[in-house]
Formats: sequence, C-alpha cells, structure tokens
Amino acid sequence: MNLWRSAACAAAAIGLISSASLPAAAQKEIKLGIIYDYTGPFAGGGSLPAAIATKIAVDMINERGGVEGHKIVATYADAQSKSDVAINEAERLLNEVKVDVLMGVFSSAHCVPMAAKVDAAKRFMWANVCVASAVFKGKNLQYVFRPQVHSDQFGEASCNFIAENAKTKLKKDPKDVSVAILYEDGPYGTGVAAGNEAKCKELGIKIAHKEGYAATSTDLSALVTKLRRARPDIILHTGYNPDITLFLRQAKEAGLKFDALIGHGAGYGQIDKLIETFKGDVNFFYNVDPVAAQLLDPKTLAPGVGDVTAEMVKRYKAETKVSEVPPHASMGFNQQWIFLTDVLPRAIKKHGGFDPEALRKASLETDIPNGGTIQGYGVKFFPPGHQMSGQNERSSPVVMQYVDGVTKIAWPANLRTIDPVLPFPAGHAYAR
Amino acid sequence: MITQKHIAGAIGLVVLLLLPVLIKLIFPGTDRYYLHLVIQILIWAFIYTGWSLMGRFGLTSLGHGAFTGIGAYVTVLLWNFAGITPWIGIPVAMVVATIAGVLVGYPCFRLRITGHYFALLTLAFTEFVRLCIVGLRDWTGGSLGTQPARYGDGLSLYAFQFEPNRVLAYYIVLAVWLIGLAIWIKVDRSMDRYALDAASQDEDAAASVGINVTREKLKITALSSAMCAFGGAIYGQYQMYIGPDTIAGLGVSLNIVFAVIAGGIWSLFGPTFGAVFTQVLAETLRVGLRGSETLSKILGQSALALDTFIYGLLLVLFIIYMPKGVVGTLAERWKRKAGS
Amino acid sequence: MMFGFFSSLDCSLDIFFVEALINGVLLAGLLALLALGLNLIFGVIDVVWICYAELVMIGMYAIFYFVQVLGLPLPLAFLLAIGLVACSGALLHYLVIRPVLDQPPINQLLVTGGVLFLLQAAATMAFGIEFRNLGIRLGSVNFGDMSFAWSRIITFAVALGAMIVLWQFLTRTYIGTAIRAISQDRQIMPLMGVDQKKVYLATSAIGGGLAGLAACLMVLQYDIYPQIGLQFGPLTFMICVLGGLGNMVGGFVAAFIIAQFITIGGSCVATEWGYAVAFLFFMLVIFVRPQGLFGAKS
Amino acid sequence: MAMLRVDGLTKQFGGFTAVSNVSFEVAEGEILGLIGPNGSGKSTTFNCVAGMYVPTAGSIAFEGGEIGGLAANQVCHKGIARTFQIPRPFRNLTLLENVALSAHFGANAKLSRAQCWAKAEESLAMVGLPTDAYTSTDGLGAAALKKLELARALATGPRLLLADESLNGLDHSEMDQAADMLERIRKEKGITIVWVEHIMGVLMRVVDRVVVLDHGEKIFDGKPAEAQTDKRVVEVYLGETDH
Amino acid sequence: MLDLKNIDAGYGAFQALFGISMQVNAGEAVAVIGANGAGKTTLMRVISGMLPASAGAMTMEGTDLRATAPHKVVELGIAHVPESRRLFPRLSVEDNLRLGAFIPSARAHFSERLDYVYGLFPRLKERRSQFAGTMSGGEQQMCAIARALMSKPKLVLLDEPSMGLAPVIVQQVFELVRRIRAEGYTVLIVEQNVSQVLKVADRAYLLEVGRMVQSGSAAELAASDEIRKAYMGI
Repeated sequence: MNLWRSAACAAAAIGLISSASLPAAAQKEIKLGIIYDYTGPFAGGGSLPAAIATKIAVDMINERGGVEGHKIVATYADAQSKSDVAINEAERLLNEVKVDVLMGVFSSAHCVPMAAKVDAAKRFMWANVCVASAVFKGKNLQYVFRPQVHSDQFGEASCNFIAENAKTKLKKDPKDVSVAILYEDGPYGTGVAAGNEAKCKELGIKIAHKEGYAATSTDLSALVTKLRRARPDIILHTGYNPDITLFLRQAKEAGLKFDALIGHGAGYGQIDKLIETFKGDVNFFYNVDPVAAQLLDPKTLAPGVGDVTAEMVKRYKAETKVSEVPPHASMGFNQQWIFLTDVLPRAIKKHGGFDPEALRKASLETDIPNGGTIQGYGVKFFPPGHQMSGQNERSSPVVMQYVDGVTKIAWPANLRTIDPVLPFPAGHAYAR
Repeated sequence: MITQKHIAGAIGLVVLLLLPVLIKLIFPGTDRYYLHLVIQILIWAFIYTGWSLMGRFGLTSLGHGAFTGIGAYVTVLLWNFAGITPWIGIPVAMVVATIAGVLVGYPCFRLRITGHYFALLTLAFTEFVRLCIVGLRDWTGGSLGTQPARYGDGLSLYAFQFEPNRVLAYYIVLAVWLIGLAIWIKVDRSMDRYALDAASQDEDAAASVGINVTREKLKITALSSAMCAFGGAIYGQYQMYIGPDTIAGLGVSLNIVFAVIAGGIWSLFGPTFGAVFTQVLAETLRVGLRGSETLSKILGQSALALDTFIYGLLLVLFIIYMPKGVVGTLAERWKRKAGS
Repeated sequence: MMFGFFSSLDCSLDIFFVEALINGVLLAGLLALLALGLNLIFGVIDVVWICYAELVMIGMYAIFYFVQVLGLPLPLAFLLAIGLVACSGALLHYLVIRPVLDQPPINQLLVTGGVLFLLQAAATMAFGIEFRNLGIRLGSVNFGDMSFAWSRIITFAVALGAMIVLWQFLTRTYIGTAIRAISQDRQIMPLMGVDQKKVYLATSAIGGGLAGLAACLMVLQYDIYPQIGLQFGPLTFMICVLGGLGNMVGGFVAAFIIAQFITIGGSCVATEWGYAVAFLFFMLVIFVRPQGLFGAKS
Repeated sequence: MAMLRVDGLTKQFGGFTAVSNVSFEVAEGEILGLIGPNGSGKSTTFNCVAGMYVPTAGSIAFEGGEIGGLAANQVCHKGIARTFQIPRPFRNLTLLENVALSAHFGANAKLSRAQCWAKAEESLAMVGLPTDAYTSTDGLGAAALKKLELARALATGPRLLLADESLNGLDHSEMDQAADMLERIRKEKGITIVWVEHIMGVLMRVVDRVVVLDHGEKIFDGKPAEAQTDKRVVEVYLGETDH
Repeated sequence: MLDLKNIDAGYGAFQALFGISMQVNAGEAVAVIGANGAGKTTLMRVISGMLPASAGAMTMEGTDLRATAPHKVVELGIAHVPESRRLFPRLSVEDNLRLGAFIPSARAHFSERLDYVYGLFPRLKERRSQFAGTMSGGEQQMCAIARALMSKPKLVLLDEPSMGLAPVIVQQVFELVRRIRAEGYTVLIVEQNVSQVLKVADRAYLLEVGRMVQSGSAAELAASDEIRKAYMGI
C-alpha cells in the first residue's frame, strides 16, 4: 500500500467532521466545502444519503490518486436544516476554511440564497442535490453550476405521465382526470407545484385543488378535509419527510381515497423510511426523481459508467447497511463524480488551476452526451445570457413506482422497467 | 470637559473604524468571515438596542420579532414585486411597523395592560405576524423564506445591496449601530426617559404629576418598533435571505429579550454585549464542536443544541442572580468600588 | 386579487364543514387540558410558565424513550411520563420560580423562558431535531362522509375525564380548597394555617402532571420534535388569558372558541390563517375586555 | 367664588357605594380639612377630584370648569397637585429627578431643562430636602418621603394642593412640622389646600374649616372647634356613646 | 397567655410600632384602641405572624412566636379574624369554613366543628353553599369569625370587626363578640369604635402613633381624657 494513499484515507476519515487541513504530506491540495443537512427534518428527507454518497465519490477519487496530482480535501458542514445556518456555514467555508469550491446543498431553501451569495462574491459553487428552478431562473448566475435536474422538469414529468396513461389505465380522457397539487411552501415545493400546474393546465388536466403548507406543520387535517371535498383522482405531492408522514397518516385516518399518488423527490425518494412507517400503504406510490443509478441498464450507458455505479452501490450498502440505495445517493454521487472527473481535471489542465474563473470556463465547456453519467443523462450547461444559465440542459428525471419495496421505472417509455400499476389495486389502503 | 469616558469612547471609535484593517492584520485571508460575524453582531446589537429602549421601562414586549419581520419583509416584497427601491421601501416598512406598534400599543397602554399580560399580548401579535408571513406564501416564500432579487452583480446603491463588499457592509452596519447608540443616549438624556422610568414604577403617581403616560409609552413604542423594523430590513439586505423563523416570530422575540437581559437592559452597551455574547457563543460552539473530533464524538448530535442549552441555563442564572445583566452588574460593582 | 390566500377560500356549508366543527370540538378538549394546567399554576402562583408546552414536549419524549428504547408497555410508559413531568413541574418551581418570587412578575415569565430554551436544547441534545413518533395508528370512525380519528376522540374523552377528576380534587379536598382559595387572597393563607410554599409545590406538581397527561394524549396524534412546544405554547397562553386567568371554566370555553377558529379557519382557508385569525381574535378581545372573556373585573 | 366646587358627587364600585351625594366647596386661599374614619369615603372623594376615579354621578368644578372624569395628568395641568397617602416616590430616580420630572410635565408651560432643575431645587429647598443631584430615594425615612411627595406636588406649580393623609407614620414633632409646612405653603405660595387626614389633632390647629364624612356621606361642614363637639362627629369617631 | 415585650415592627423604612409590651391572660377580653393609623392592625398582623417583628420578644403560652413560621401560628391556638373580613369571595361559605379547619388537628374534627359553628351561627348553615362574597357585610363578619373558630383556637384576634358596617349591623357584630366570649374564648380585639368595644372588653390598651400610651381596665379607659385627645385632637 502506498504511503500517501493511507494518508488520504485518514484525511477523508477525519474530513467528515474536521475543518483542519492535513499538513503531513507536502502535496497539492484542492479544498472542497460540502454542505448538507446532517440533522433536522431535511436530513431524513434525503440529505443524509446524498451526503454519504458525495463522500464516497471524494474517497474513490482520492484512492485513485486525486485529480491531476491534487489531493481532494473536503470539509463537510452541517446546515442543520436551517437556511441561516447554511448561509453562515457557507461564509465560514469560503472565507475561513478558504475552500476552493462550495458544493453539496440538499434543500433548495438553502440553495437559492446561497447560490446568489456565492455568485455575488465571485466564488465557485457546484450544486449536487437541490432542484429548485428558482436557483437559476432569471438570475444570470456566472459561477454556479448544477448538473442536477430542475424542479420545472419534476412538475412536467408527473403531468406527462398522467396524460400518457389516462386513457389506458384510468379509462378517462386526460381532460377528465383531476389532480390535487400539494407542496411544501419552500422554493423546492413551490417550484415543483408551479411546474405541475403549468404542465397539467397545458395538457388539459383538471386541477381540483392546489395548496402549499409549511414543512414544519403539525397538523394537516384541514388540508385532508379539503381534499376529501375536492375528490381528486391523483395527488401530486411535493414534500420533505415529517410532513409527508403527517399527511399520509392523517389522510388515512380521515379516509381519503384516490387513484394514485405521485411524489416528487425529497421525502418520497426515501422509500425505506416510508415503508418502515407505513408498510404496505405506500405500495404503488410513484416518485419523480432523477433515476437511482443502479436501476439503469449499464449497457445503455457509456462504457465504464456501470462499474462506477456498482462501486458506489457496494460502498453505500456497506456503510449504511440498507437494502435499497435511494435516488438521493445517486444524485449526491453523480454530481460529485462529474465535477471531479470532468470539470476539475479540465480546469487544471486547460485553464491552469482551480480558481473560480478556471472552474467556470471548464464547466461551460462540459459536454457529456446522454448516457455518459451514472444517472443516464448527459451534461451541458445553459450558457451565460440564457435565463437558466448554469443549469444542466440535458438532465431529466424519471417517474418511478414502488412495487412491493422494489423501485421500477414507469416513465419515460424508453427507460420503462414496469407497466405502471394504476389505479391502486382493490384493497389498497387508499384505493377508492 | 474631557473625561476618561470621552477618551475611552474616542479610542473605541477609532478601533471600530479601523477594524476591517485590524481584522485583516490579525486574520490574514480570512477577514471576510470574521467581518461577517462582526456585521451580524452589529445588526443584532442595533435591534437589541431598539428593543431595550422599551424593555428597560418595564414594557417587556415579545412582539419585536414582528417588527423585525415587518421591516425585512415589507422592504423585500416592495423590491421584489413592485420594484420599489429599499431607499423608499425601508422607510415604508418602518412606517408600517410603527403603525402596527401603535395599534397594538395604544389599547394596551390605555387599558394599562402591563407585565405578563403585555408580554402575552405582544406574543400573540408576533405569532400573528409570523403566521401571516407564512400564510401569504405566494408572496413571501412561505415557511422557508425568500430573498431580495439581486440587482446587477449584487453590489448596488440603488437596490441597497452591499453584501458582496464586506468592508462597505461593515461601515454601513457600523453607522447603523452608532445611530442606535446615539438614539439610546438621546432617549436616556431626555425628560421622557424620566417620565417613562417614573411610569414603569408607578403609573398613578406619574399621571398625578402631569405625565401623559399613554402618550409617553406610545412615543417610545413607535421609536422602538421603527428601529427594529430598520434593523430587520438591514438584516435582510445584508443576509440576502429572510425567513419567518430567522427574522420574525416568537423565536426572534425571545432571542432579543434574552440577549438584552443577559447583556444588561439598563446600560448603553448591555444590548450590544448581549449580541456579542449570544452570536459568538453560538458560532464558536457550532464551529468549535464540529471542528473537534473528540468533542463531537462525545457529544455527537448533541453539539447541535449545546449553545442554546448554555444560553438557556445562563439566562436562568442571570435572572436569578444577576437581574441587571452583565454590563449592568459590572458597572454597579465598578461604581461601588469607585465610591468606597 | 389582493391576497393569494383567497384563491383557496372554499367554505361551503356541507358535511365537511360539520366535520370541521366537530373536529374543532375534539381539538378543544386537548387545548382545554393544556390550558387547565397552566391556568392552575397561573391562578395559584401568579406566574406564567412560558415553558409549559415544553414540559409537554419532555413528556412526549419520555414516552417515546420508554416505549422505543426501553421497550416498556404503553400504559406503564404513560404513567411514568405523567409522574416524570409532575416531578419536573415541582422541580421547576423549586429551583427556578421560588428564587424569583420576589422579583417583578415579568422576570418570572422570562426565567421560565430561559427554561424553555434549556428544555428545547436538552431535547435536541438527547434526541436530535428529527421528528419522532410511536407509530400508533388507531384508525377512525365514520359517519357517512364524515370521518373522525379515534386518537382525537380518545383525547377528548380523557381530557374531559381529567378535568372532572381535577374538579373533584379541587372541591373535595383540603389542599384543593386551598388551591382555589389562594388565588382569591394570597396574604391571609397563613392565617388558615396553610403553608404557601407547600401549596405552590403541590400546584406545580399537579400542573406538571396535567402536562404529562397532555403529553400522553399528544403522542397519539402528533409527531415529537423539540420545537413542538412553540406550536402549542402560545395557543395555551391565549386560552388561559381569554378565559380569564385562574378561571378554569372560562378556559374551557375559550378553548372551544379558539379550536373552532383553528379548524374552521384551517378548512376554509389554510392552516396558518386559522391560527392567525385566532391570534387576532385574542388580541381584539383583550382590547375590549382586558380581564378576558370570563374573567372577573378586578 | 369657590375655587373648587364638588356637587352631588357619587362613586360606586360595582354594587358598593363608596361616596354618596357629597357636596362641598373650597374657597381660594383656605385650608380645608377633609376627615372621617376608615372607609368613610374621603379617599374616594379625593381620588375623584384628582382624576384617579371617574365619578358615577355629580360634578366637580375647578375655577369654574368641570374636571370630573378628566385623567390625572389633565387634572394636574389644570393646576391641581396631589400627594399620596403612602408615599409613592419614583425609586429609580434621584430626589432631584423626581421633582424635576414633575416640574417638566406638570406645568402647562414648557420649561427649559435648566428651569425645571431650578424649580426642582426650589421645591426641595422649600420642604427641606437635599437639593444635590445624587441623593437617591433609598434610605429616606417616612418623614422625608412625605416631604418628597410635597415637593413633587409643589413643582407642578399648582393653585390647589390635595394633601392625602400626609401625617400617617410620623411622630408628634414631625407631625407638627408637617402642619407648619402646609401653613407656610399657603402663606408663601398662596396655594389653596385640601387636607385629607384622619388624625384630627394636628389638623385642627391649621385648617380653616373641616368637612367630615361617614359612610360616604357628609355629616359635618364647619369650623374645627365645632366639629370637636358635634355629636355626630364624636359618635363617628368614638362610637355611639350610649345605647 | 399572650405576652409581648418591646415589640418593634414596620414596613421597610417605615416603622409602625415602637416598643409595644402587652399581655393577654386566658379567659380575658382585651381591647386595643386608637385612632386610624395608630398601628392597631399592624399589631394584630405581628401577633399572627403575617408581619415579622423587627425587635422584641413575643410568646404564646411560653412558645416563642417570633421563631414560629406564620402558618404554624394557627396551630398554637391563635386565630386571626383579619381587618375587612378577608373571606374568599368566590368560595362557598362551607369552603371558607373548611379552610378555617385546614390545620391537621382541626381537620380531624371538621364535621364536629362545623356543627358547632352552625349551631352558633344558624344563619351560616342556611347560606352554606352560597359564595361568601355575595352575603351581606354582617353575615360575612359572622362567617369570618366562624372560620376562625373552626381551628378550635384558644385566642381569637378580632381586627376592626365593625369597620365598614352600618350602625345597626355594628350592634349585631358586638353581640357576636359577646357570644364568643361567652363560649370561653380569649379575645383580643382591635376597634375604632371605642365606646362599644370598651363595653365588651375587660381591659384595654390605647395606642397612639405606634406607641402604647395608656392601659387599664375598660372602665378606667372609658373615663379617661386620653382617648378623646387621641381621637379628636382636643
């Protein structure tokens, strides 16, 4: 075993909590500041898997010898599910730890203000997980990039899925299908709901009810009553973890019935947690998310990508002892991997380093075709001047369905691994 | 006459004016972060000073979280939705907060709602405002907050966005804080201060010597709520993020009250000390505990709330053993020493 | 359109409205129970425990701990939790309130505010800020399209029962009579041979016990997290003041009024607006009747 | 013309009538004693005049203008100052600040800061209290606190002084001093005084006239010497002598 | 029975009692008279422990009263009927009486004592479930005295029992005082109504501005000029 490799392992181990840099090896370093919610409601809403997988990516790269002779030194910070803490941590990482790149960020509520701040300070930020379109839309950000899908696409995916399946499954014209849009009222929920509303309207799907609520609500029974009154066929829900649990529990208690529920990431990406709480009740639920990498057929992807996925899944399972690797793990890992294997090497080689300007140029040159990443999509960023500049234009989510604890892909048709079950079969807790 | 006090003040002022340079010397390279901490402390110190104007006269309002919230949100909403520059938005927000303060204050003072009734009533007001902010989610961004729309590259006089230039931000906030202290001193030296002191002790006796107690209280309420609204607006402009839990609501109110009480409600620098104390404690514990492997191993997640824990414990102890606060108690001790 | 929330204004007088009304009544039971404990302490000791709802939170975590970690049966966990919170109430009085009894009333309020921070932080340190629950699912009972959760019905019944038991205690026992008397004339209690300190301690323990009971009922319905007190604390104060401090029957009625605002407001507009209107109503009432809806004029 | 005219004054608290249909007048320049045993309604009458209570019925006219129902601070601005039975100093202020405060707020004319301080010093000197800026109210005895009450009232520049049971808690020599002081205030400042008191002894020496209340009703109005022998007054004070 | 030696007491800086010495012997009715503000009520409060004495010695049947906690004074057999009655207005008559029997020794005999005071004051039995605050002044005084008797005291302190009552009622109140005397209780009574109280008392003390100026048999004091001087300033 070579010496510096063990040092890197030790560094990575300490890195989880440490802000100290290792002086031992006189080697060039690149400092990353990675912010996730390790505690609080967002932690259970998907932030933790993303954080773990992000760290796996960093560890793997370091084990391979780093990037262009540079060791990756990551400082991980906890935003505690609070935006003001996230902002303060960003300040600290950028200006006290003096990281070269700010990364991570689960919640869009943190992402939006933080991205604007980092950009204004002309520092470089790479967003792994947060999806709100509002991060980029109309902001003309220069130094913030996100290969991840964005919330408008989430909203559109579910409506498209409904429109395509209404006739065959629900025996109704899409115009006769009614949906209810529920969302946590942060940038993420609001963004997805706006996408839902716009797309469903465009497709002629009726919106029986649309309502936002605070993710920290302790009582959603009034909302449930309104849904029972509005009688939607399909519920489009966007939320984090405690609020989803609360909603499902109160909906069941109040006898709310519907044909299908489509969740949009975050809490719905954590199927393990939902099954733990609700057992069979969450069977046949849908979730819109970037795909969990292990679900894709490696043959459809670029050569070598499948091996990376396999390695990530192996390490993730070893670390967390879970059976199902959630989509958030893939998101955290994938974006990290793209940065470390595509953008960063190019910046160092071609643009002479990893200052924000070099990273920016390298990012703008990114051109990964579809199938080139573990989540299937390719990467090319909208150029400056575009209203979404900095956002990946090639990303796309999928609609997944949970069937008996196994995740299947139900949409788009070309990736499909299941004929969607719609409506709920008789005897289901929420079946009409 | 130049007293020791004046000299100390002058030296302090020079130090503060040179602080960005000093910080750069002491923490080369990381000055932005430390300036950020200082700026946050100064903004809160200003808000705390604004509250203490009222609080020191027994008007223990738990409603100032509403005023900071109104200040921040009105300014940002006017900017985001009507394109009105904060130069107009902030005064408007201050007027709105003042009106709100007077609307709540007038019946309270007329009906002599004081003590814990006043506290509970203003508490209801704070919650009302916070719920309105959350409820108007289509405008305010709901429970997770919103941010002022960036103007240009984020440094703009017109949009009153000064955050990217830390040094500039520091001087702006320093000026705000100094204005806060000046207002405190002005109030402290006015006859109204005596009137309010008297009224806080005995309203009947105060009225009997001709003091219009209701009017005096309304005046200070208006001033205090306007100041807190201003502070809230500055916070929003600097932080470029406002959330119902970070700048409005009961949590903010309680923080204000407790920081001031810990620092000392009757002293000029009491509220500022409270701000230094609470902000530094929170930041050091958060960073320090996360940064130290052994400590976070021992405490694990507990480290999260250790600052609040210490904070709560100290508050209880302060109120029991040091009701005048740190600065107040030290000043008294010093005075006693000087006297004897 | 001026305000966004009107877009979801939807208040037809149908069966769901009736359901909301009845749910309001059921919620009122819990709120009344919460207010009862606080009212008792308020009336007797003349101190507002601003951390009262945090005691409830401690009780909820205790139950969670007993059941999920120690694996105790639920009824035993409930009993232990009630006992634990009763002890905390007494301890709170002994350690925190007693030293400041001579200070201005506002300091007493503030010192319990310090305890609020302390308890919240302690809960966070012990359990983290995640939402927890016991996973109890009691189902619901249906009348036509109306549906009522058993957890709410049980809560209401137990709250009502507890209030009756407390009333019996207050009217049938010496210490109970003393508790009722002490708010009417504090100074002459020693002339009756009543040791105020003991009555204060007993009241604090009873108030704590009620908070513990409320905790037992709340774990049936709500998730447990450190800030849950902030959801219920302000409501509880409001109900106490609205009902007239120390007036337990008044508190009961006030709980019903506030609960109706919350449920009807929530089901007609949005959850926040139900609460917001309740707070607004509270302020307006106090401006018109500072002594509360049912308080005696002093 | 009477300076103060109380006409048919009635004050009820809930169902309890504390003062019922009491009428009396105070002439300019006189010292009127308002006396009666505990619970006779004299303090209630006093507080109605001073603006602490709103009368249930009747009128209170001061220099021809109605003042019944005005707030205490408004009454003060009309030129009526009062003292409190139990001294109520502002303990968080120094002696001088206590008095300067009432000079500033009590007077109708806006006085400059310096004028307020000068007036405060003058008032303190008049009652014989220290006029330096640092003396606090802590540690003042009953007599000094009474004097402070008086100084505070005088600083508002009143034409009528309502002195409430100002001798309670004083020893004999202090009582005499206090009575002398009231006389001197009238003589030197020309202030009319209504003196509410239940210790009749000292009061009798100084007042021009007494009004005696019992159970909320006026039972006597006349010269002090006559009061001491009036059968009803004696009964009120000593109980019914034979039955 | 009760023995006070050189008692000083006051409120903060204000001293209300100066060197008071007095005795009450078993079976006696003793009156303390004096004008308003003479310190009579303060004296009663000092004896029952509501106000701590600042100097002097005070014993009840040999037990040091100054060392006894206020709520323990009742257990020594001293029942205080406070000035202006101080009933619990929103408690029923019977609950008021129940509180009178709060001390353990009285609780044991509650129903017995209740029968006894109802026998003494049948009026109270009629009103037993009424709020005490809704009764007339005379009935309230009756209730206050009954409440004091519930603890089976040896010494009853009566503070201004006639205050604020109409003249007719005052007669009735003094009648009550005579009755409890007849029941064998030792009575210490404070009154403003001199002529009445001197008729029921054996001995009397005259207080003036916190000082004991005269003492003697009721008849002696009734004949003395001191009283007129103290009250009327003649």
